[in-house]
Amino acid sequence: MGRSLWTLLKRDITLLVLRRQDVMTIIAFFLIVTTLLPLSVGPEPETLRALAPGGVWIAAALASLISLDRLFADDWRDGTLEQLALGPAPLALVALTKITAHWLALGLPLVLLSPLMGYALGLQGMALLILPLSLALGTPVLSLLGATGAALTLGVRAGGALMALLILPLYVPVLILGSGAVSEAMHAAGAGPHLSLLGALLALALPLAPLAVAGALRIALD
Amino acid sequence: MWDGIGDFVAMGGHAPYVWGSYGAVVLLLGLEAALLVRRRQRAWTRLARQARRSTTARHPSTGSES
Amino acid sequence: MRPGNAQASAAPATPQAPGLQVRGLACRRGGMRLFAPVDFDLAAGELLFVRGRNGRGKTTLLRAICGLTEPASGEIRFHGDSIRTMDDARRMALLYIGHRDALKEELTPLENLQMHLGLRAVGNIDEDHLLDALEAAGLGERVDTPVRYLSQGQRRRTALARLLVSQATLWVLDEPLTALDTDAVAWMAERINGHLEDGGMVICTSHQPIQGLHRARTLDLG
Amino acid sequence: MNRRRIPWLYFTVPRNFYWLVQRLVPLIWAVAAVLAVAGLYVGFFVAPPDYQQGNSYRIMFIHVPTAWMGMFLYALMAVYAVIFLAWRIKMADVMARSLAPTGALMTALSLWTGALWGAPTWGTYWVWDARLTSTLLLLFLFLGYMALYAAIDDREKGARAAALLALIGVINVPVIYFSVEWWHTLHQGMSISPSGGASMAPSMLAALLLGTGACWAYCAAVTLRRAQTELLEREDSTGWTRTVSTDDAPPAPRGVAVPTGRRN
Repeated sequence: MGRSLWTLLKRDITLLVLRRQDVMTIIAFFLIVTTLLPLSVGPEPETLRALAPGGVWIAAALASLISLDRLFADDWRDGTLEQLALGPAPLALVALTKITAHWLALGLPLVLLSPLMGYALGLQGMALLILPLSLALGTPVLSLLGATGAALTLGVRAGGALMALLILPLYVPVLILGSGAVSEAMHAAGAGPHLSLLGALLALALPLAPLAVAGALRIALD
Repeated sequence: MWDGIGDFVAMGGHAPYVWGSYGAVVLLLGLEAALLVRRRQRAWTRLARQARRSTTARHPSTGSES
Repeated sequence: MRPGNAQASAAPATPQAPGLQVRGLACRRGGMRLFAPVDFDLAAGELLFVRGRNGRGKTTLLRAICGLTEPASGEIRFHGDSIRTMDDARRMALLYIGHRDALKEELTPLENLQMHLGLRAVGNIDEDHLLDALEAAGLGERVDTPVRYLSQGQRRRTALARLLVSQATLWVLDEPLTALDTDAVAWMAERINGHLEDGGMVICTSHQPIQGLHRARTLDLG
Repeated sequence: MNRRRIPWLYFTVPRNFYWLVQRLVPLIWAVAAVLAVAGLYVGFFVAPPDYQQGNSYRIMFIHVPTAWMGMFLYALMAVYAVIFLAWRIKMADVMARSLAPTGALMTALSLWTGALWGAPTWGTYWVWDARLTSTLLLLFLFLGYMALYAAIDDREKGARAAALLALIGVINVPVIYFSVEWWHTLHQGMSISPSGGASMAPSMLAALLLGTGACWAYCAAVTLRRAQTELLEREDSTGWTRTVSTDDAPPAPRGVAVPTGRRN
């Protein structure tokens, strides 16, 4: 079974590499949404710095949302998902593997780029370090929750908008704790509690979300 | 408690808020109940029409358990 | 290198009970019952040909047998285990090829075949054997072009090439002959006969009658 | 131990459920009306004005019940969702589906009345108070459930997907409420939440409880009636609906005292 999951991980990553332009557009989307902040709020550093954590985090959440739309859609449409369901590995682990591949290709770049965008929005010192850390803990939870929405809306008309309605309320805790961690770090009050709570959310989502995703996939495959 | 209807309606100066809240509740709950009654009637008329059609047409339509 | 499937070398699973037992299987779709409860047994070397007009539930029946669709009622046992609770080894003894070819368009037929085996956790079969299988399936010169550029018939042949390299004892084939030309149909019939002679089992639906099939029992869904 | 086993599944048969609702709903409507009238009377004519907020606090007698009902109906919806997913009892899905619109309406009303209460008390219609924000998110969860159900064509798949979503939602509700509470306390300093129920005069408490009772009865009656209608819409005329339309009662279950009310 391990071999099968390992093959799936490699396959998904090669597919994402082959479709590099999809990955690029989503990363570009993240950058563009972040730059909307100064354009709408004004270049004045003081206000920008206060809004920077929220801006970067909202951009990450929206980028995660639109990238998850196709997480299962292609496999579902061309019949590969059926074969995966009939494969040796349990569907929950298959889902977790696909989410991991998806996060590596799309979540990680956001984490690596975030200090750049944070600096551009006027963040300094500790906040510039806490921002990628909070995203590193938070974006996997976004992917896990988003995958549940993607699986639930498989094969549904207007799936994208519906998925946003289903999943964004569940993103709220991650958004609060993530951007809260960064803004706390700015006031040198230490982002410890926020980051540990984010870690707790991750620890909660890792085992539970794949089960929900597997349930949803089974419904879609029925 | 209240001296007269006028005082009661004025609600100590908070009339728009209090009556705005209670008014919305009464209006919307009444609307929900009314819509439900209409939906129920429509369901019954559909069933009656089907019953009439199936008895007149004399073809046994396949029943389906729920 | 003689083309042919690796069926002979793999030891057939020790059947405690006859291959497949289906008892009182009934399925529903869109709230309507599709067909009267179905009962049949399938032993080694037998072919079951499922016939019925469109919309009678042939595909749903096959998917229920594989465990993809949840039947409204009934029990399906494969070598004694219920298909819903059977373990991975037993699951690998079943190969389902549905309407959709389960191929990735960016990958070549060879890569798709390697992926298929990898996902089913089959040991690393050397490339020559796979190339022989694709050759036998009539894809000799197309081995290295991405599936996106292949015709519908060639895609179907690529999907069916899995039969040559699979160790599954039960083949569940849904309309295997769609988009195939005449010699491909003959090749398909010959492969099914070979599998039956090796003690395998096949459940198959098709709108065209397959000539040259011996010992075919039919199940008519009306 | 009482000899008669309660036939749990008896009322999951559509015909019996229909008949049960036909008997129950008129009674529940009566209870709702009585409690509402009593609640309004006590709320407006017995409870004294609040020393601080004057009369605007009377909105509490409708705001708090609707807020409670919103959360209670979501939890109830999730319970029916679990029952449906675990035992595939169609009636559980029908109930969950019937609860959603009323739950959403209650949540929306609690936001509306909360805002109107906030205006005289905090000076603005909307303030990002922890409870108001969490209730807003609860409204989105309701809308999400209904939207997903409507978006999937096959009813069976739609029911299972929506039930799974309700389950996922109910697990997340405490996390959302906690994180919003946490977030609110960090940005405190802006507003004071309305005076808690601690120092409530008994008549105020009575009005609140009566209001809650009326709200609960209303929700029960509307949900049961909607579930009944849902059953009618799913059946074609040759099913059990033909016998019920002549309104004779189905065979009573063994050993359960059946309220033989007057045939209405």
